[in-house]
Amino acid sequence: MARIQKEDFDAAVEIRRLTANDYRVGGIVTFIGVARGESRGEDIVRLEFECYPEMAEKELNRLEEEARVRFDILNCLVIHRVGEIPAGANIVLIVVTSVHRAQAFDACEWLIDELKKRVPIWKKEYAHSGAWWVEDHP
Amino acid sequence: MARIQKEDFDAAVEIRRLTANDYRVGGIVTFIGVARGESRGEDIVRLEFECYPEMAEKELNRLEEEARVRFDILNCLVIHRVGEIPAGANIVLIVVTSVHRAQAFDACEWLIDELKKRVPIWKKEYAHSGAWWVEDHP
Amino acid sequence: MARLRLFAAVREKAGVDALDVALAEPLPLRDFLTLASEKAGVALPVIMNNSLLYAINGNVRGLDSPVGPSDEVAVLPPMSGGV
Amino acid sequence: MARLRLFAAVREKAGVDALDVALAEPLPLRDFLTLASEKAGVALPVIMNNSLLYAINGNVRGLDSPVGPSDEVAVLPPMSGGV
Repeated sequence: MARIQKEDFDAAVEIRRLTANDYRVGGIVTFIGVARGESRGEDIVRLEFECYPEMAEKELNRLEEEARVRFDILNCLVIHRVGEIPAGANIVLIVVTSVHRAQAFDACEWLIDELKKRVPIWKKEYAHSGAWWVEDHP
Repeated sequence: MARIQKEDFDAAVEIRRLTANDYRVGGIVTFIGVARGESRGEDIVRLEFECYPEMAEKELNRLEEEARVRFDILNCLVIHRVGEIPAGANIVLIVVTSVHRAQAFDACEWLIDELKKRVPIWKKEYAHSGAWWVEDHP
Repeated sequence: MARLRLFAAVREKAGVDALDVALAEPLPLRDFLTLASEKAGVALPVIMNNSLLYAINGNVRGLDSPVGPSDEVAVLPPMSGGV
Repeated sequence: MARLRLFAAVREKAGVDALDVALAEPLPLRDFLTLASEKAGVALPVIMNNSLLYAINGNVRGLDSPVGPSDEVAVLPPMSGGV
């Protein structure tokens, strides 16, 4: 069940929740996106994430479902933060569990790639010299 | 700095340690290997990992160094537990940090693949019907 | 009332985040955007250009899709979540 | 003294985990293993077969490599760490 939230997440807690009592799990692949303190050669002080809430949460849940169908995984979870995020803080967490590891790696990378393309969330970078919305997909 | 240890690890603590004060970090990819409760159609009660300690720690450190050279990553860490590990418990933790995510995924998957081939650690599975050393590379 | 919602860079350029538009009957999205831009006093290219996507009731749709009198239209600049 | 160390399945089959072998001079690993198997009363195929790797002082080496009087030889069954 995907979540969009202002608060930070605790990766260890989410991993425990996703794997609890599932003795089939052999591998857990996690991706954490972190607010970089540098962009385009400038120091970034903070980021701001804006989303289209109704659609973003729906799209994240669709992505989870699609990943469960496309890959041989046991479960997956996506959490994306919105609002102000200082440099160095967490932005996004993706956790994928599987019996064997290769499919978990593939699914986790697919999830973050698709999230960037399909989920209506936007990033604004605040530097000392000004602020701008990011419109490319690095 | 790779570690071999009996104790469990806390992924969140290790991630924090590896990323602390490095504002270049944009992506963190983590792999956690967990003791599966099932193997060859039998319930597995616990695992036992034996290693050649002097060589295993040296090989793990070599793997970390090689990953830093082969991939465009910022840092990486491997922790492998030895001794008795009950079903459902953690076995191995790999954390890779990078500016951009693709290289972190590649390095993390490479590290676990190479670890299985090159690091002198052996797994014994304990089922109700008996116990056996595992000699294949799933 | 049909509703137009704007986000991120487009929201800032337009100076408005939502606008209600009364529709007597369904209109193609293209025409709905023209009508809305006039009503909001926003230059049409701000809300209709090649870099934008559109959603009707949360589903991405093309400019020929119909907008009904109680639909929600969202203008989506290039997405940049994730990292 | 040169030292032989056995691990995992091989250790259990041989019933011994380490053995000291006095060497007057360097021997090829192949001959060292033959000598050690006799000394330990372990059938040679238990410690020398195609599925095994060998390390001399922690580095993987072939059967023709020399073993010196104070080297450590390790017999490595197929590795299975990681998951």
